[in-house]
Amino acid sequence: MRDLKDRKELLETMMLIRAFDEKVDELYAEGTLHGTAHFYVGQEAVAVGVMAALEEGDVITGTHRGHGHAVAFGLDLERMAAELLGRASGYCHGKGGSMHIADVEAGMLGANGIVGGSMGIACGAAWAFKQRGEDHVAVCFFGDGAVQEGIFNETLNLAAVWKLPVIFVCENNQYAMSLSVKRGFAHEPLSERASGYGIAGETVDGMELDEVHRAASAAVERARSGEGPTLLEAVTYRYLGHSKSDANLYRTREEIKQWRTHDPIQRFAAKLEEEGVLEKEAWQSLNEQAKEQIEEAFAKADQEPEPDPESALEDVYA
Amino acid sequence: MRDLKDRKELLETMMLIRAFDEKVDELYAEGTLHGTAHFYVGQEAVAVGVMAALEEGDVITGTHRGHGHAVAFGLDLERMAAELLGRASGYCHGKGGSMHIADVEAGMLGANGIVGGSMGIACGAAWAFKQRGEDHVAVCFFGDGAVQEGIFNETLNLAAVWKLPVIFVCENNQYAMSLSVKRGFAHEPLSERASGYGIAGETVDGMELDEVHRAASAAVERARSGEGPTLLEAVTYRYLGHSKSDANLYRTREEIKQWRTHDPIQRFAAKLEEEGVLEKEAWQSLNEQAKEQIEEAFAKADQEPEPDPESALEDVYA
Amino acid sequence: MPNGVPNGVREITYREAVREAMVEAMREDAEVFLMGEDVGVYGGAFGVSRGMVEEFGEGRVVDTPLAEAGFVGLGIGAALMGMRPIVEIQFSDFITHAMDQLVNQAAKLRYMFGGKARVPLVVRTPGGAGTGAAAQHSQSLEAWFIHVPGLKVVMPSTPYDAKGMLLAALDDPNPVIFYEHKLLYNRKGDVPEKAYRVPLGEARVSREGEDITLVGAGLVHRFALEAAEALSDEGVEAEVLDLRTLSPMDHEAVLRSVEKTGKLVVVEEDVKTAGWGAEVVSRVVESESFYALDRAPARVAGADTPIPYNKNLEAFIRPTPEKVVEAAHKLLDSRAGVYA
Amino acid sequence: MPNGVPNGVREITYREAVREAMVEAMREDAEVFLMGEDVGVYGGAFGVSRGMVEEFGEGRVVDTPLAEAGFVGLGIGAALMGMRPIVEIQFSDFITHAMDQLVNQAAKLRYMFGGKARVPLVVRTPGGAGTGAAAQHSQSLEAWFIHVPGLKVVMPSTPYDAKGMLLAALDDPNPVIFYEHKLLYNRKGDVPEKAYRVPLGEARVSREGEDITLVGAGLVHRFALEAAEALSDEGVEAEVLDLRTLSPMDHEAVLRSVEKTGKLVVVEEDVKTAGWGAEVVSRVVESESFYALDRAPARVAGADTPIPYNKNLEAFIRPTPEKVVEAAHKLLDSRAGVYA
Ligand SMILES: Cc1ncc(C[n+]2csc(CCOP(=O)(O)OP(=O)(O)O)c2C)c(N)n1
Ligand SMILES: Cc1ncc(C[n+]2csc(CCOP(=O)(O)OP(=O)(O)O)c2C)c(N)n1
Ligand SMILES: [Mg+2]
Ligand SMILES: [Mg+2]
Repeated sequence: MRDLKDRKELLETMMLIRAFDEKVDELYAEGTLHGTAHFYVGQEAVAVGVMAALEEGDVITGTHRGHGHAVAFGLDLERMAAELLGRASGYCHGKGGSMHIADVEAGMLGANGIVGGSMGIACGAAWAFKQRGEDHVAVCFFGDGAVQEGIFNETLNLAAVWKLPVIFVCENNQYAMSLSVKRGFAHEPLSERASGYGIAGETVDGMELDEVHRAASAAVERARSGEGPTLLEAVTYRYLGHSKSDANLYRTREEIKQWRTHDPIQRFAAKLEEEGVLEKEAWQSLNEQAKEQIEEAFAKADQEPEPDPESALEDVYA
Repeated sequence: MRDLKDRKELLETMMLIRAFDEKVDELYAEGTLHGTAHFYVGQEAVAVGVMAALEEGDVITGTHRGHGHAVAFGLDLERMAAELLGRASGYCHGKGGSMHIADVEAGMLGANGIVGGSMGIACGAAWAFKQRGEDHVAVCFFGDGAVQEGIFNETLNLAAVWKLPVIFVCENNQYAMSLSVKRGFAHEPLSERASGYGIAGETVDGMELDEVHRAASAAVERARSGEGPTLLEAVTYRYLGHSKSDANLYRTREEIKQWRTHDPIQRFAAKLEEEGVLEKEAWQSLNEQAKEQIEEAFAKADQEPEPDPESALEDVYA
Repeated sequence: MPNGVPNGVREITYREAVREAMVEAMREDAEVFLMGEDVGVYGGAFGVSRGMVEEFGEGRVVDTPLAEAGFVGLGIGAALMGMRPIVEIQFSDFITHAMDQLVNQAAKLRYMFGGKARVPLVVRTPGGAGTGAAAQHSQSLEAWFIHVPGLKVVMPSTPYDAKGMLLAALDDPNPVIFYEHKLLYNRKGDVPEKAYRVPLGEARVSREGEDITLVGAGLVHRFALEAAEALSDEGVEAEVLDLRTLSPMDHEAVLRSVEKTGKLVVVEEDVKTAGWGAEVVSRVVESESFYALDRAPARVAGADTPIPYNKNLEAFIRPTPEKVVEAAHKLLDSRAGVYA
Repeated sequence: MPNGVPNGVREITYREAVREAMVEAMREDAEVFLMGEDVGVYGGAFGVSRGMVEEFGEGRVVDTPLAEAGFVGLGIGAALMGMRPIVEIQFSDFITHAMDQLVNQAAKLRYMFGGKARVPLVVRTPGGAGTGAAAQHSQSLEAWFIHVPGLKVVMPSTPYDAKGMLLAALDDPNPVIFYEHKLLYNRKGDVPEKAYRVPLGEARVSREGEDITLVGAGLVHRFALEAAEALSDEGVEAEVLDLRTLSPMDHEAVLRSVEKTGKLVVVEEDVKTAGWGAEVVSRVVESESFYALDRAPARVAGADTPIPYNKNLEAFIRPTPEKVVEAAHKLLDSRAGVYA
């Protein structure tokens, strides 16, 4: 698990996430990658802000838009890159690809290609903590779209009734594919669903890392002290298309531009400058470093061998 | 559809429902009926109060505990009895039994053996009304247990977003089988879930017919005028076991006794006496009449022939 | 002829054929509507409904929230009321969310209600692998639904059948699961402009031959055809059947062919164990045609694994024309048995 | 011997055997827990867990809200963390709600994660008809799950196997769907008191014979045995196999028997089309054993209909021992074919 106690680390991690997904976008554009991927660009403050509230032993579940969660958690960049390239050294030995990167042993319980698909899994991890008397927490990331799915209701209710140490982090990035939150819901903020379950709920500016961190810390604190789950809504935005193939017909350029003015990385960098943590303009060189790290990860991964085709028949059963 | 404009009718209908299910209980006890059934005894004011707010052309969906909804809607008692007895003249020609009584043409879209199973169906009927520009409404009955299911979330959200003319009537009878509402939820009243969907919500005393009727009328009015769905919670109680086989280990005799003191039939009868609609003690003779009607329905149904076994192969496809 | 096309037949893609069927049905009948995730301005995940919301509006080409059980249920209710909903499940893998609605409701309402209900619902969904989308976006689960009486299951392999069978499905008073294949969407074929119906439940002999019967459906029916060409170069003339409808299954057509060739290879994309091919094989060997078989029949199917991400791994576990040829060779080379 | 039972073997019911396995596992391992609707003080809809909450408390015998997808998902997560959850689905029909969790999550996590995860989840569920509970409470849907690589599917027919296989399922690092049958719960049989394991994936020859092979599983395996007795009275000695595990399927055991008898009847309770019997038949005829068959094989299965409520209707469409005998007669009377 990534150690995020340092404020510069937080910024660097956001930069890594962005550089990673911008690289992936580029690789799709040039036809190097197959399958599909979903980019976290714009939402970096959510994963990093939440992760900063966690401690060794805590676990997370991700989504189809999962690279950000994985990088924030501290997964190895080269093994992530290798997985996207379908290599044997990838996290899933090339079997999972973008939507299934996981490091179960470390506590990253997997991205998930099914919207809402990991909500039960996160509750199960929280159940295990509770049953074993451990004071760890499980964080479940999901999008606004998942709030529309049945399992949202089932798992929030279970977690509420059993006071499970789970934090439901809804990344409200304004769209579920082409469906805007305006068209997908008749009521906002989404965190107001929480009261109906008898749990805590809060909506925060998901472009503001410190806000996310503060709210997540409070939620983690509640969970650790046996007060049960929280529904934490982080209002954010995805800059890029839903997935590698998206003509963005359902939103305007202006809207995207407008949101980009609230960029979580720039905001946080500016803040660190103000705080004196960062020297003026230093963030640009940090950004270059992040990009280099990503380039290196992909370059190294690209040297790795393809898996043996016959390995496709393995790992069905333990 | 039953015409329930008259207050005496309302009382008589509640009595019919009770007599029907007490008869069914008796038939199970003596081993005449097979399969299973769920009794509506205690909840009569809900079905009848809601039905009184409807008009010809409106539709309803029922539940596994569906005899009350069917009787309130005005289904033929003999054909209902025949269905329970598995006869060819039953509503489903003996194929459905207790949990599947329906009269689709009349607008009773079926009891349902799956908890929450008819919530989508009710939305679909409401969708048809809306699309066709008809000002009818669909009423969806379900229990507190269904509120825990995924489809509750999905359908309430769909209905809210599309402002469908559907009324979600949650019969909170305190238990989902053996699970009390106290153990099944961390927050009450259940109607407070409504606000999270951006729809109207109200909780009423489900043992008080006029209360149910008033709230249902308001909901129907909203639905007809394009204001969308309502979540109406009727707080009620089932006097008998969950189904024919239930040792009632999860609740006390005292609790049952206590609830029986709020009996919806006795309350409403007393009210009608006060109002002068009913002469003193007249309710007892009405009750006798109801029982006789039920006896007669079952006696006649019992004369009906069994279906031809080969008919089991029919009606799979239209 | 409109656009000067002879007999109104043009070459269009499978995608366009599906769309054309929907558009024609919606123009004809105001009770037909399309509902699903991103079917509106996005045009559907695979572009099938592109342009439709512009013609029919948001009331009839309906973007739904993510609520597969909810909106399939809604479709069932609307169908029960006499409407003709087309519900799209964005990837067939997500049909797992709607199993109760499809299996316990759509398929059974009519029967449970003693025949006094109809559920004319069409569920369209793209199935199949080959796109590198990995295990949760690549499945072929159609065998589940042929195990559910009350449902019909169709899986057309050509643009012509796609259009004609979708229109037939919309006429059908029963719930129909309509399987499309992502890798077929760009395939082209001759399709009449006017509306026409291809009856459900009838297989098609797509190639005649005397030596061996290859039965396929959907994308892999094309693999069977390709294999047949390769075999023909070796002097083996395969008869190829396109099942088209998996339920009700036209096993009579299979029996007729097997009676002639005495040899059967079923080609299916789904996981081999308990796939629909097992039903084809079983219906053949349970019938009198068993005695016409002079070789053990064979299935060429997906491996008994989830679908892996890596291209080569994915190719390794999927059926291919080459694997069909190989199976045919193996079968032809094995000892013959002729009943006394 | 405890309670003076010779060798610690007593006659107990299938229900008690299932409970005993759970109790013994929970005593042995604090990481085992039982979760489901009404499994606590109610004792489960069929009384299987009666008395357990009293011993283990509400933290380990857990009444759940109605949330089949949610609590199956929770079981998966707990299993991923190394716990050993037993999740009960109250009627197997409601497994339709948990299909995504079982198929897209439990079955595939390990594979998708490149082998670096285990999901030792046991899902217990009562299946089958014969109780007058009609179409939504009577299904036998186990064939779906054998079509899903990554899941194991077991369906024991005796109290002995029920206990031994449930303990084996709990040892297994993979997700196992454990099918019980409502009409088996009261059946009695000899069961050792001590814990023991019956390995998954091994069929059992429950009756030896030379003339015809009957393959069954679960409740209807008993129909096969009864049919065998009736046939024996006529001088026909049937060999009866109890598959016990449907996935992985022990087809080798079936092949061995068919090689001997040359005749195969599969007895299954589920809907015939695309039931698990089709897979049994297919594995036999695809193998060398095809040439050992001297008659077309047959399946005795449920009709291709939902389950009706009325007793006689229900009986009409279900398999019975009589229908097995009839199928055997028909098969034996049909023309023989022996390969040259
Ligand atoms: C059950 C299910 N339905 C549909 C999809 C297809 N799909 C993938 S992502 C997505 C939108 C999800 O929106 P949201 O939850 O807001 O996450 P975001 O993509 O915005 O991060 C859709 C419709 C899916 N993967 N799973
Ligand atoms: C999906 C599903 N899960 C479980 C059941 C079994 N079951 C039938 S009724 C019931 C309790 C339902 O409680 P509630 O919704 O409150 O209705 P009530 O019985 O109290 O009228 C249960 C668990 C079912 N029929 N369907
Ligand atoms: Mg979103
Ligand atoms: Mg209740």
